[in-house]
This record gives sequence, structure tokens and C-alpha cells, in this order.
Amino acid sequence: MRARVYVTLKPGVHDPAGKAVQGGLVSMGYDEVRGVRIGKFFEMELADGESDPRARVEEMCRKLLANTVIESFRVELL
Amino acid sequence: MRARVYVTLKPGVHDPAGKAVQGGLVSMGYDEVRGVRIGKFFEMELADGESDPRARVEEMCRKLLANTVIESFRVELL
Amino acid sequence: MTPGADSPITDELVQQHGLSPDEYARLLDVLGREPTLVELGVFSVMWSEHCSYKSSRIHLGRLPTTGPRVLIGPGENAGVVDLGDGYAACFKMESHNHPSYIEPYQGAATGVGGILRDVFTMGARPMALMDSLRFGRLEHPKTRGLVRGIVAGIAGYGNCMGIPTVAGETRFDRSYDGNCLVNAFCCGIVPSDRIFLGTTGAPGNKVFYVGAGTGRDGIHGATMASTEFGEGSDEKRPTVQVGDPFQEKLLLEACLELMQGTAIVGIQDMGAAGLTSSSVEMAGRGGRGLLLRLDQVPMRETGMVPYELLLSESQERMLIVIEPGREQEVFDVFQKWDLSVAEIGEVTDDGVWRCTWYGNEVAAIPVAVLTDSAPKYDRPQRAPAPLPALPELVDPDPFGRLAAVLADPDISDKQWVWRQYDHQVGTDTVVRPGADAALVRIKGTQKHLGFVCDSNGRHVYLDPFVGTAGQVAECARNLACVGATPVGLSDCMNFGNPQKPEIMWQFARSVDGMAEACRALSVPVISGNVSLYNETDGIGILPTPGLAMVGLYEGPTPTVKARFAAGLEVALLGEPGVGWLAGSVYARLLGFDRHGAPPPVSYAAEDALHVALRALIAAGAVEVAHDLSDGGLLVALAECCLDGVGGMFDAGTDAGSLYGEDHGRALIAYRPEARDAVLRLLGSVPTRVLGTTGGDVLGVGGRTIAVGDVADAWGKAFPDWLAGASR
Amino acid sequence: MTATVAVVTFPGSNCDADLRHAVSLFGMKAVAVWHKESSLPKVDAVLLPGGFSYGDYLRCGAIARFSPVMADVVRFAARGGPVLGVCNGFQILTECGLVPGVLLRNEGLTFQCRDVTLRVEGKQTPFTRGLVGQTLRLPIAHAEGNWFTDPETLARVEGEGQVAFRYVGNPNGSLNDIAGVSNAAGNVVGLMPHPERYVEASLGGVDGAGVFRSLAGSITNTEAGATA
Ligand SMILES: Nc1ncnc2c1ncn2[C@@H]1O[C@H](COP(=O)(O)OP(=O)(O)O)[C@@H](O)[C@H]1O
Ligand SMILES: [Mg+2]
Repeated sequence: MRARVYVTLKPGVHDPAGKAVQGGLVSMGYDEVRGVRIGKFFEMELADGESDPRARVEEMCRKLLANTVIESFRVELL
Repeated sequence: MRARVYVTLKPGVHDPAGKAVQGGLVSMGYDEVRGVRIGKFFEMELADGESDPRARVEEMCRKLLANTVIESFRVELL
Repeated sequence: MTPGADSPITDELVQQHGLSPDEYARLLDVLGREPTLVELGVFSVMWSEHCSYKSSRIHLGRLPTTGPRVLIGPGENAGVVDLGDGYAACFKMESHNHPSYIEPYQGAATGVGGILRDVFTMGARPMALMDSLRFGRLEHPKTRGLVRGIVAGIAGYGNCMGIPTVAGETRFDRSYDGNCLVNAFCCGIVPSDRIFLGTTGAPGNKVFYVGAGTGRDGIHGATMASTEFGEGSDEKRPTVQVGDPFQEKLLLEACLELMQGTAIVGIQDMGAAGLTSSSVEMAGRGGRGLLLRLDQVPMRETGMVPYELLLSESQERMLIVIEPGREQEVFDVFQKWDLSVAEIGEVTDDGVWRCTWYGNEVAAIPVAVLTDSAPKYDRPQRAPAPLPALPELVDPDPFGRLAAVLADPDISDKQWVWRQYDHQVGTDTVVRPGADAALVRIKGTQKHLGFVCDSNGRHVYLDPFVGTAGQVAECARNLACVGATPVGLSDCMNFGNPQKPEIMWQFARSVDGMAEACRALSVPVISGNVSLYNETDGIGILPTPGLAMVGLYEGPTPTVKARFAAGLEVALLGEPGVGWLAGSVYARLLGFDRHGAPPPVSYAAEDALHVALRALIAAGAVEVAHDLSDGGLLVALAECCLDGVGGMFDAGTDAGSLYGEDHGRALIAYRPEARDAVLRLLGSVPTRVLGTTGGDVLGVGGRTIAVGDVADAWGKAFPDWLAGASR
Repeated sequence: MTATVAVVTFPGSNCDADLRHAVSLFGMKAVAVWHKESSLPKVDAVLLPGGFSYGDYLRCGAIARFSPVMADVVRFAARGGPVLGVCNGFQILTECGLVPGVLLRNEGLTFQCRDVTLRVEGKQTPFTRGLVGQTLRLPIAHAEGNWFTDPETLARVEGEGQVAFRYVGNPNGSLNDIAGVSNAAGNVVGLMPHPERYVEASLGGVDGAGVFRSLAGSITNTEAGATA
């Protein structure tokens, strides 16, 4: 089975890279870009057999994939 | 309006970070993790008024957000 | 797409594999039968320009490659020179031009990864990196993105590996618009009695594969690097290799750990043309055959076939040959470091390179056919039409042009680049980037190595022989300015299409100029690399022999600097020169960059100057030493003022005196009370006292400029240009 | 008895040898500890070096935090043992929560290798004894040294004297110019600049020496104390 995990910065956390991308887009003429936030996106291939795969993946997120001080996450199972 | 852009490595392109994360998860006891690929994820805030916002965002992807040599992208408008 | 394994060998297939009809005929002749598709792939990379040096080999033989210190010359992964007391320096420079143009970050990063492997393959722990970069015009739309990506790629790889990048160069010319150059250099330290070679030992020895798994990266990269770019070459992009410096750091530590023992017979990195060229080269050096069981190769992707496994350029991999019975030692070390390790074959006695795939033979080629029978060309040469002479330059105010010269992209401050490189990791960097040469100590000894890379395509274009000789002299001069004596040179010959007689002429003349200067200055060429076909749509780059020279300084760490302090007397050493403006930055600024002849070199005068500089520095007699090169005397003086201390100098007023780029000169500054000692050490070296340092203006020939303005002109040009747009 | 200091090597550490070299210059004995060890040897202090553990992939320090030896480092810290994380070591300490905050990408987005000026502040720690109030010049070499935290934690860190080092001239955008922080007890310190790079004059400076002298001094003073 497969899982997708989206990790995004919590509101209020600085995102220097996102700011730079926005500035870059505006200077390239895409004035409509008002804000950019950059997150991470994981595609995971999981072996079957876990009784509660969502719980397992959420645990992985809390422990490793996201730093919950600054990031939040969302899990999608496919 | 808002747009979400997902940028992922093209199939076959080596993903060292994904491999390191997979190794980390397995050594933490999540043996079910067979593979991890890491992508980027942009949340964009766009001013209204463009006649074809999707085309604009796709152009931004080709020019800046994705490195089309090794990455592909997907755009979602919200 | 990988062609099916049993496709018939058509003319089209042959052409796609970069072999000319003549070369294919030769292949049929030496092999004595039609090759399989897998074998055709193998020939295509082994006979490519990149691996076989078919256009350059006959010329490289003219370089001086021996000397009392040379332990290993060209022919191995890197050259090695003896430093005394059981230490040896192992170094090489290599190009990664084409991959970096296609994917700047990964191309440059994997260039660094490749050169590091060449050095630690020999048993050396890398201690310093350098990078020599060439880009197109600032106003070219691709230049900014290439600069950003390439610098980030070098930083990304070198910093992660923990090897300091201590020197380099970054230059610009319109001829590089469609062909940037990325030459990476690495030097490591190896015990002189524990140097490892890429060889096989006796039949029955085991072949191990270690490092990262093999994927489909860079298939046909070696062939790609040997063909001209043109319309549509962006389509070749998916062959890009992706580097993993983390894996390479583990590979480095694991290899050095295994090298502590005695299990290894031979070791060879997999660079361009991966498993094929590494195994063939080892077999060739060992004079043996080799059997590879391709199904045993660790794979990163599913469904890979022999053709792909043999041609993949996946990074961070090595081949190791050990004696039978030592297998467990290899497994133990590489498993400790979480790296792939597999026994994939053995050394044989029949001189044939064989590959099997689940028991079936898929390739069987005599090793000599792949190596010695590779084509070698003495390509036609023709001197190009003579260049126009440099006209009389009309300039009412040469001094007033200083700010513009300092802001020239070749001269201006490149901190933006080298601040992104960790240049201190390892805690041995004594002289950092920004000086004439870097100086790195060897812990626990009084030995220090000096590093410099220099090339001047402007001069080489005007006259490849004289221009290249001048570069050799300049490298040695730079080393002398940090007190070091040259011990060896590595070179990267970046040229255009060798099938054009004018390009071949440039190449041959450049080799001869290098050879003459290296003989005259006693600098052996111990390693190097050739990169041809640096052309886009028929427009070639300036001929660019990238030179990297290494020097040795023994003694207490020298204190000499490249910037003035107040109260010092400043002298110009060397023949005053004639004010040679042809080929200079100044002439280019006035629009005459392809005119005239480059400045000549006097080896005797150079040598006397270098000897004197080294003596002055070893004696601690001078506070400052700085060589004269791009921009001439006025620029050298201005650069010495960048710490905020100026001075009043008598250095002429005409353009030739101020900006001439004559060779054989350097500036020194010393405390006035040291004058007698300095003059004694200088002996017969021509010396002219120019003035005294102090104050916050630079004055020359009655004209002045605030040192703050000097610093602004020099310091702001490059970052301002980079900030000019986001990509 | 010679003070013994563990320097942990993670896969990808690259300043471990530099730290051991610096430690040995100040009369202490440095022992290399492999990250896969399940426990620390008997030592008086633990140093986590700079580098790129696990390639700094995902987030700096995120994977190294789960190395087997780290559980014992956490126990050592809980017993009051002195622990210092430099650069990547600091990032690892934040990931395992031994010191507050996180280290984001530099404001300028690029790796920066250069000298910075720092003020030593806050409570006395084993690494800043006698240094508080001084100004030091030390090198940085990082791409992710932009310290950040939420407002409550920031208020606590500032209020309790947990800011150990503050930049004079912020090189990376870090909140309140913070370059290094300690835990509440003061025995665990993380900082981005590299004191081990400036302990010999020929390499450009000696302002890092104070950190190692402080450690040597505090170990002698607490012999058989908290570090049991
Ligand atoms: N211009 C040159 N000058 C001296 N030696 C050279 C030159 N070009 C190549 N060599 C030598 O030829 C050998 C093959 O080089 P190369 O193919 O670049 O090595 P690798 O297989 O590691 O990429 C090396 O030993 C190299 O030092
Ligand atoms: Mg090699």
C-alpha cells in the first residue's frame, strides 16, 4: 500500500525559501503571486500487514517526518 | 485564489534524501517502509484577475518551481 | 530507451553510439565478429573521447611527467608526489563541463564527487578542493542561473564531505555562453608506502562492488561528453546523475578503514562509464582478464538489464579486488558503514573481459581490444588566420578607469562564491580563499601545501604556446607568494572540436607551451584530464587549459599576507616590463580582447623571482607579497589596499605602466627597518621601491582614489550583478 | 585524573576529528564514540560535532537523533553531565529537545562560511565559565543556522538566561540574534559557530579556546560530581 504525507510550516513560522521564491516570481513578472509557502511531500511505499497503517504513519510523522514545533502534517492513504 | 503545486522527482531519478529517510524509519522499527520519495509542495496565494491562472502557474513551474530536468510537477487550483 | 538485447547492429545504432563508420570497421576487425548490443555499448564508452583520449593521447606524451618527487605519474586515478618523512600528496583535476551546463547543481556536485573518489581510491585522505569555473557574458540570460547552480552544487557536495574548498577561479567570456566550464581539483595525503592502485593481482582474486546501488543515472554520459551540443540537446537531460555526498562520505571512511588492513589488492572508483571502464582499466593495468556476474550487482531500480548496468554512471561506487579468503573483512567494514557490498566476479588468466547474466555470457572482449586497440588520431592541425594587432589605445585618463577595471567580472571580488564553501573544516587552512594561493598545513608536521589554479583563456587564445607557458609561470608565482615551492601540476585541457584543424593546433601548441614551461620551472605534470567538443552550434570556447599547481612549504606557519598594514615600504620585484597591454583586462575593457600577442615569459627571471620570494617569506622578512597578474600593477596595488590602508606610490601614469600584464613581477611590503635584510635576500632580482603605505587613499603618479571607493568598486560588482534578477 | 571527553561520530559527521584535536590541545582526553554504541563509555562530557549527519536530508539532525547512542546521551544530560553541540551537533540537540528551538534555513538561503562576532551571555554553563560578558570572534559554516521558536519559548529562554551566545551582526536571520542556547539547568549547550576552529593563532584566531578551557576547568571542579 501507499501513503502520502504532506508536511507544512505552521502559520507564523518564517519561511525564507518561500519568501525568496515569491520575490523571484514577482521579479520574473508574475505580479499576481502574493505569497508562497514551501512544504514537503512524501510518497511512501508500505508493506501490507499492519493493523492500523494510518496510526503507524502518523507516529512516523510525529517522531521523524515533521518537527511538530514548527510543522504540521497530513496523511493520505491510497 | 490559491494554488497548490506538487513537485516530484521523475521516476528513476535518484533520491538520496528519500533513501536516508527510509533507512531512518526502518532502523526506528518501521520495517514496513519499503520506499520513500521526497517532493516539494508549494502553497501559493494568487491575486485574482489573470484570465488563465493555471497556465500562468504551469509556466512558473517550468521556469522556476520545478527543475524539469529531473522533476515533474502537478498544479491544483483551489 | 534502452534498445532490446537482441536488436541487430544497424548503422543507425552504431551512429547513436558515437562510433564513426571507420571506427566500427576497426571494431569488427579487432573483435573478429559482430558485437552484441551490450558489447557495442561497451565499445562506445571505452572508445569515446572521454575514456580513450583518442584525439589527445599522442600530444599528452610530450608533457614532462617525471621528477625526483614523482611517485605516480599520469595513468592512475590520480598522480602522487613525495613530500618527505613518509608523506605524499595525491592530486588531480577533472572537468565536468557538459553535465554542469545541462543540470548545474547536480553536474557540478557530481564533478566534485568524482574527483574526490579519484583521490581516495589511491588511499589518500582528501585535504583540499579547488574549483576552476568559466561562464559566459554577465548579460547572457543563462549565466546567472549557471553561476548560482554550479556554486551551490560544489558547495553542497564539498561541504557535506567535510573537505575544505580552499581556492579556485571564476571567469567570464562570451565564448562560454553556451559552454560553461567546471573543473574540480582534489588533493589528499597518503602515506608514501601505502598507495593503492587500480590493479587486479593474480587470477582467482575476488572482485567486490561497494558503495551505492546502481540505477539508471547518466547512461551514455560518457558518450554525451564527447559530442558537440546543438539545437535540441536539452532533450538529453534525463541522463543526469544525482550525487549523494552523504553516501560518498560513508564510502570515503569505509574505504580508508579497509585500507588500514591488507585485504585490498586493487581498488578503482567508478567514474565516467562506470562499471565498464573501471573494470576494464583494472584488468588492463593488471594484465589479466576479468569475469563480472552482472546479476550480482547491487541495484537501486527494478528491471535493470546488463546494458544499463554496464553503462550506468550512478555515483558513489567502487570496485575492489581482494585475495580469496579475505571476503569477511570487506563485508564487515562496508556493513558497518551501511553501504552496499557484493562479490560480483573474479580475476581470470585469459585476458578476456567477460560478463554474465544469470549464467549466460553477455559480453566477452579481450581487454587489449578495449584499451590498446582504441583508435588514436593524429588529427590535422592548421594555424588559424593571424589576429589583428592591438591598435594604439586612446585613453585620456587611464588612472580614472581603475574602478571599472576593478569591477571587471574577472577581477572583482568572488567572496559570494567562496563564502558558500566551507574553507576551514579540517582545521588546517592557514591561508584562505582570496589570496594568491591557499596554504593548508599537514597536522603534526611543519609541512604546508600551497594550492592554486589559474588559467587565462584570453592569453591562450592569442597564442596557445606562450599563453599556456605564461599560466604555468603565474601558478608558480602565486605559490611563491605564500612561500611554497611547486611539486607538481595537474591540468584540465578544455578545448573545442578537435576535428577542426585550428582547434587541434591550439591544443597541440598549448600542450607544448605547458611542457616547455614545466621543464624550465621543474614542475612535473602528474595527472590531468582532457575535455574536448566544448562547442555549441559551431562556436567554440576560448582554448582553456585549466592548471592546478601544488607547492610545498616546510617550516613554521608563515605570516605573510596579501593586504597592506600602515607604515610599510612597498617594492616592485622583477623586470619592470614594457607595459604589455595586448590580452589584458584593460584592453578588453576598451573593446580589444582578441588582438595582439600575449606577454612573453622569461623562465630565468621568473625562477629568480620565485626563489627570492620564497626566501623572503621563509625568513619572515616581508609582511606582504602579492603577484601581478590580471589588471597589472595598479590593480595589484589596489588589491593590497582592501583592508583599508592605502599609500602613495610612484608607479607611472600611462596605461601600460598601470595595467600592463607583463609576467615575472610581484609586490612586496616590509617594515622599513627590514629593508637591508630584504635587499640582501633579493640578491640580483630587480627591485624598485614604489612608496610607503598609510592613510586611506591610494595615490599613484599624483592621482588618488579613496580606498573605500576601491573596496566598493571591487566588492560590489559581483553581488550586485547576482542580485540583479532572481534567476 | 585526566578529564575524558566523548566526541560522538554520526554517519556524516565531519568536524569530529577537529573537535577531538581541539579537546586534546587543552589537556583533556578525547574518545571517539560511534553512533551505533548502545551506551557511552565513562566520560566527563559529551560533544556532538558539526557536519552533515545523514546528509542533513529531511531536516538537519532529525535522523541522527535516533542513533542508538543518543538515548544514553539524553540520560547523561539528565544526570547533569556537560553536553555541547556545535553546528550540526546543535541541530541534533534541538531535534531531541535537549535545548529549545529549531534551526531553519539561513535568511539568505546560502551556506555561509565566515567569521562572526558573538557576545557570551546567560547563566554560567560548563562551556562559558568566566566568559559571560566577553565578545568572541568565531567562524560559522552552515546553511541552516536560523534559530527560531514560538513566542512563549522565546520569552522563557530570554527570561531564564538560556541565551548563551548572541550574534553582534546577525548572519542568518536567527530570532533575537541568538547563536547558542542552553537548557534550563545550564549543563547542555548548543551553538552554531565553531569554537574548535579558532584555538590556534595560525588558523586565524584563538577565541574558541575559552570554551575548551571552561570545560576543562568545570570538569576538574566537579570531579566525581554530577558526571558519575
Ligand atoms: N592533460 C593531461 N595531462 C596529464 N595527464 C593526463 C591528462 N589528461 C589525462 N591524463 C591522465 O590520463 C589518465 C586518465 O584520465 P581520466 O580518464 O580523466 O581519469 P578517470 O578515468 O579517473 O576519469 C589519468 O591518469 C590522467 O591523469
Ligand atoms: Mg578515476
